[in-house]
Order: sequence, then structure tokens, then C-alpha cells
Amino acid sequence: MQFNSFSEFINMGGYGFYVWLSFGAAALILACLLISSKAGHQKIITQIAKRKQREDKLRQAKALRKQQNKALNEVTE
Amino acid sequence: MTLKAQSTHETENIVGKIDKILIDEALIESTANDSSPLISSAQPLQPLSYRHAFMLVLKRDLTIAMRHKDDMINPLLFFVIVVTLFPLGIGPEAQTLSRIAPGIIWVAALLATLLSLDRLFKSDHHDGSLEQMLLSPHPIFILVLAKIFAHWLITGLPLILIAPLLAVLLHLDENSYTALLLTLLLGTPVLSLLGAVGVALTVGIKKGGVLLSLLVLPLYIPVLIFATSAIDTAALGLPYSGQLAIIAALFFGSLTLAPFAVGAALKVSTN
Amino acid sequence: MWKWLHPYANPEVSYHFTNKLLPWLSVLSAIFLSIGLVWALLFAPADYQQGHSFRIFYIHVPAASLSMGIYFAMAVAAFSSLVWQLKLADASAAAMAPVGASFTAIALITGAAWGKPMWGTWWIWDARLTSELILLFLYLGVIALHNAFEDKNLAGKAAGILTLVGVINIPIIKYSVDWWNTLHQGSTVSKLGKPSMSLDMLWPFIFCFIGFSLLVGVIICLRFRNEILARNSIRPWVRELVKNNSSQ
Amino acid sequence: MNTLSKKNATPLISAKKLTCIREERLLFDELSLQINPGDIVQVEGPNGSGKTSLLRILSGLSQPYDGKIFYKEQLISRCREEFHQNLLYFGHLSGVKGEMTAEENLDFNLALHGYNTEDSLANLAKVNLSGFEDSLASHLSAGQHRRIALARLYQSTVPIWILDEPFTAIDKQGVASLEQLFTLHAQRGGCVILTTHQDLISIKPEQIKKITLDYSYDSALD
Repeated sequence: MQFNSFSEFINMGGYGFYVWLSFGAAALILACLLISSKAGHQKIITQIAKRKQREDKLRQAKALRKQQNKALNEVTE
Repeated sequence: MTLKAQSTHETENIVGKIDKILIDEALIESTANDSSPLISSAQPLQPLSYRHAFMLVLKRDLTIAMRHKDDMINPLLFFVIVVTLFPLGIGPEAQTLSRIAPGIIWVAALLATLLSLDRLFKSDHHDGSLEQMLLSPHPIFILVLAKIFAHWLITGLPLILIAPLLAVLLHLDENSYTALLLTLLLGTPVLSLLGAVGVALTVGIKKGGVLLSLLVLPLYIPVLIFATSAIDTAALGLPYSGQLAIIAALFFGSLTLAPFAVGAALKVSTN
Repeated sequence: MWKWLHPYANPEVSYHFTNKLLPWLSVLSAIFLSIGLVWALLFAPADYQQGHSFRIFYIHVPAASLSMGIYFAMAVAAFSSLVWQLKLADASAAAMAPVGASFTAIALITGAAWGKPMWGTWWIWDARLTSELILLFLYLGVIALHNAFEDKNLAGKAAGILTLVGVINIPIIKYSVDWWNTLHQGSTVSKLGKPSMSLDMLWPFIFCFIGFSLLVGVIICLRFRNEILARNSIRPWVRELVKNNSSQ
Repeated sequence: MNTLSKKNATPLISAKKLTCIREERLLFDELSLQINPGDIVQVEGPNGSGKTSLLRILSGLSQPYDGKIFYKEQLISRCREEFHQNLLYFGHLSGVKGEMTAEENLDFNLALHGYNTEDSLANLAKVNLSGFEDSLASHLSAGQHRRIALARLYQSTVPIWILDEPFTAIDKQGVASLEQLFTLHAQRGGCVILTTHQDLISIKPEQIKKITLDYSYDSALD
């Protein structure tokens, strides 16, 4: 152990600001990167799920339209 | 405008009527001709010489540039104006100016090249002639090389010609003039070659302009460093052949590698 | 060698492989990093010249060397994607770019924070810092180009070409900046010469370095997984996965 | 999905299991086709169904998401120069430079693809552009630009023609003349692959093979 007390540890022999700035910045950047990478997974999955829902809706609408057209044609005939 | 358009349309109609006869004749003619079989794949119609393809594209690009002179003049004006701004911003002391002259001239040349790079492939991409070039039987790197050479002739060469004038304005050391010209002569082609890679990558992107500078400027750093150092060394009266040799090496390196990168990038951009 | 690699060229297999690999990597990197950082901050001796500010070294140097290393790894991936048309290599290159850029940024910030007490200024045009700055620009260029394309496959190819052009240029840039620096060396004398490292400084450094490398592996795996999903969203296995995941 | 009938001759172009995805939408998947000498192939489908994408993939301009394209049973990436010597692609964009005259444009276009330029004036006349040879293309209309580009067809002796909407902005008479040219080209052993919104008039329906692309909302493979 190089330090006798906690305040000494924080002070880092007068270089505290610079040391903690470096460690803090590094921790912050890495944490952001880690969290965004982790969150990206769920985001992509929801994105794909949403797209699938949209496609299903469009397909249903198309099928419905076809049916209506058919009915319409039968009526006109 | 509308009047003019209308009249062209009318003439078109008239010509159309006259040409109906011509077309019919032509068709008969071509039916007669077309007992000639389609070419077999093995033999090209004309020997495809690299030189021929190179000259063809070069001639075309120069013709277009000659008819569109502002593309040529605007980067040059930009170069001159940027350089004249520095004495106004820094102060007219001859000593300071001559100290920073090589850097100013080179940075301005870099930016002027960057400004002019956009037209290298953009209009060809817009009107579809780039596609046609990529689909031609010639190797892409020859066509690309011709386009880059044309670009250098249009933008790089005028920079070199006007640089001594700007050097006078900035009180460049008298010993450095040859060094300035030599570095520009060897360095500006490198700028065109490396820049072409950036343009080829960004040509399909809508707002490619700002991105282009981000991609290309870091690659220009070695040229800038060695060129300005050569000019500085020349001002001290020392030999600067070492720096020149390195710029020449950069030139030959980019000359051999860049066209292939550009070809690959164009294929991606037109996809 | 290629035969051995072949099953991993299948996106589904490599997705699940990455998933399995992740917990192991995370645990290992957590272990190494906590040992290394505690050792570096609490137990490693202070430098006789630089005092406790030397502790920045334990992040700065791993970050700087990893930033270079990731760029080279990216170039290898880009090369194999362009030459052998490996789509997964594309995905891995795309996963690496932001990680590399972050580590470059860390190297720059810690470099500046170390420079202030040592040189009395936040920034000096030191050869290594300048190279690192240019490397950051190269990374940002690759990322920006990647984002500019709508189609992921095209984006990967374009960014790959740029990466290769960059990797050819990095040694040239590095050399030219070193040379420029010796040329313009004025009043500043680099205090960050090679400090003779004693063993009790070297060990925590090794732990930190391995820990950071493993952390890089973890983040790349996380991003690689996302890239695979995004690029294969039309595949049935992805659809199945999404269905199972969203019904939970 | 669609397989064109097979003759005994070597196919000029064949494609195996093409899959194309644009903007995260599946345009077509596992499309295999075979185009023989003498075929006139019309690619049909509503807007956005991937007609242009298919033609660009067949010409080698775009890469498919999956699948292979062969020229005379060789992968086109393996025989790029040979394939391009036998290919004429005409896209949405005419490739005409406004700064050059009609004749210069055609000359360049011909020379780039290895033709001699002696007959370019006659070819311009065939597309109703005699009299405009010396006018700058920027003074001409869009239809005239397309005709400058199409003039190359009249001299082309390459077997594979891939034409994306060749009739856009072309008048009736020009269309008839082009259709005649296509029939002729098919007769002499070439093939024509084209997209068009209007029906082909003078070519008999039994001569035309159709590839129909459907607009799909899908983005999933089965």
C-alpha cells in the first residue's frame, strides 16, 4: 500500500486532479461504449420485430383489398 | 425560355417527318447488312490499347473543362484569395511572412485541390457516364488514371504556375523558389491521386462534401510535412533532395496503388 | 486453416458462438482489470521523477497501443472481406471502428492530462500525441463513411477500402510526424522517454494491458453480435430469434 | 421463382438464385433465369419491384445480396473484360455530357466501347438527330439525350443488350424503329433484356419472354 490515508490516496501527491481526470474520463467513455453496445442488441431486435409487424399489416391490407376487388367484380358482373 | 423550347420542339417534329423516309431506308439497309454475324467474344472490335483508352478519356475531360472554364478558374481564385488573407490576418512584416510562407502556400494548395476534387466524378456519376465507363471493356484503372491526370492538368498545373506570384506576395526566401516549384510539381499529383480515392468513396452520397475533407485531409499530412520542410531547408541553403525523394516515393506509391483503390471505390459507389 | 474457419463463416454459428464467448470474456476482463487497476492505483510505487502522476501511464499506454492494434485488426478484417467476400469480416470491421475511436480518444485525453503536470501545458505537438490525433481522424473518417451509406453491405465495402488506404498511410504518417517533430524540436524536451520500469511497475501494467485487451474483446463481441443481426434481418433464424425474444 | 425455358444452345446469360435486398426490403429471392441467343426478355412489374435492380445486377453494375451470374457459363466476375465486350447496357441515365455536342457524345460512347466512329453521323440520323450533330447536348431536350445514347444500338454488334426503359421520352415512330431493331437483333442471334411500361407493339407476343416481378412487402426469406 502506497498511501496511508484515503485523503492521501485522493490527493495522489498533488497530482490528484490529473490522475482522476484520466481515470474518470476513461471510465466514462468505456462505460458509455459498453452500455450503448449492450443496448444496441435489444434495439435491433425490437426494430426487426416492428418491421415484421408492419409487413404483416401491409400484407393483410393487400389481401383485404384483393377480396374487396373480387367482391366488387362479382357485383358488377 | 418556353418560346425557345417550343421552337426546338417544332423543328424536331419537322426533322422527324423528313427522317421517316431516312429511317425506313436505314432499316432496309441494316437488314441487308445484318447477315453479318454478331462478333464472337474472343475478338474485340478494335484492338483495345491502354494508350487509346487513356487518350480518349483524357481528351474528353479536357474538352469538357475547356467549355466549362469556371471549374478551372474558381479553385485558382480560391487559392489566391486564401493566400492573400494571411498577410491581412497576421500582419505585413516580411520576416514573419517569409517564415510561414511555405506552410501557407501548401495549405492553400491542399484546400484548393480539395475544393476542385468534387467535380472529378460527380457530374459523371449524375449523368450516368460513369456507369458506362465501368461497363466498358477497358480496365478501370486506365480510365481512372486518365481522369485523374486530366484533373491534375486542369487544377494542379495552374496552381504551380501561379505559385511563384504568391511566393512574391509572401516574401518567400529567394533560394526557395525552385524548391517550391519542385515540391508542387511532385506533390500536387499526389493530392489528386489520394483525393480521387476519397471522391470515389463519397460520390454516391448526397452530402459528400464535408465528409470528403474528413477522409482526405489526414492522408495529405505526409505530403504537407515533407514539402514545407523541403522549402524551409532550401531557404537555409541546404540540400533538400532527401525530402524531394520522399515526395517522389509518395508520388509513385500513390500512382500505382490509388487507381485500384479508386476503381474498387467507384464500383461500390455506383452499386 | 480455412477449413477450420469455415463453420464460423456462417452468421448463425458465429452469432451463437459469440454469445457463448461473451460471459467468459466479461468475467476474465473484469478479473484482470480489477486486479490491475487496484494494483496500479494503490500498490504500484510512484515514479521517482513523476510521482503519482505516473499512474496515468497504466491507462494511457494500453489505450494508445490498443488504438493502433484495433486499426490493424480492422484492416485485416477489411482485407479479408474485400478479397474473400467474407460478409462476417465486414461486420467485425464495423464493430471495431467505434471501439478503436474510443480508445484513441482515451489515449488523447489521458495524454493531455499527463502532459499538463509534466510539461505545464495540456497539449504539445509531441510526435506520439500528434500521430494519435491523426489516427482519431482516420477512425472518425471510417465511422462517418460507414454511417453515410444506407445499405450496410455497401457501407462495409466503402469503409473497408478507406481502412486499407489508411493502414498503408499510417506508417508513412507516423514516420513523417516523427521526422517533423525532431525537425521542430524547440524548447520542449520529452520527459516521457522510456522510463526504466521496475518489476513492481511492470506487473500491474501487464494486468492492466491484458484487462483492457479483454475489455476490447467484450465490446467488439457485443457490437459484432448486433452487426450480424442487422445484416441478416431477413434470415429465418433471425426472425425466429426475434419472435422468441419479444414474446418473453 | 421464374425459370425461362431452356434451349440447347449455351445461354448468353444465366443467373442462379439471385437475391436482392434494397433499403431493407426483399425485392426478389432465389431468382434463376437463363437467357439464350434469340431471346427478347421483358421484365415486368410495378414501380419499385426491382426491375432496374435486376438489370443492374445482370450487367454486373450491382452486386446481388446472394447468387451468381454467368456469362456463357463463366462467372462474370471472372471474365469481366470479355463480358463487357459483349454487353451493351442502357440505363435510366443517358450518360450524355451537356458540354459536348451530340456527335462528340456519340463518338466518345462508341470509342469507349471499342467501335470505330466513322458511321456516327449516319447513326445520329437514324435516331432523328441529323441537323443537331453540332449542337451542344445541353441545348437539347431530355428525349434527344436519350436518343443520342440509343444511337449506339444501331451500330452495336454485341450479343447482349440490357436496356432499362429504352422507350422513355421517345416518340411513337422511334419506338417502332427500336422494336424493329430488337427483332432484328434477336434474329441474328443476340438477346435483348428490357424493361418498359408500355407494351411492345410490333413484336409478336410469342416472341417475348416475360419475367414478372411482384412488389412485395416482405423482408424475410422463407
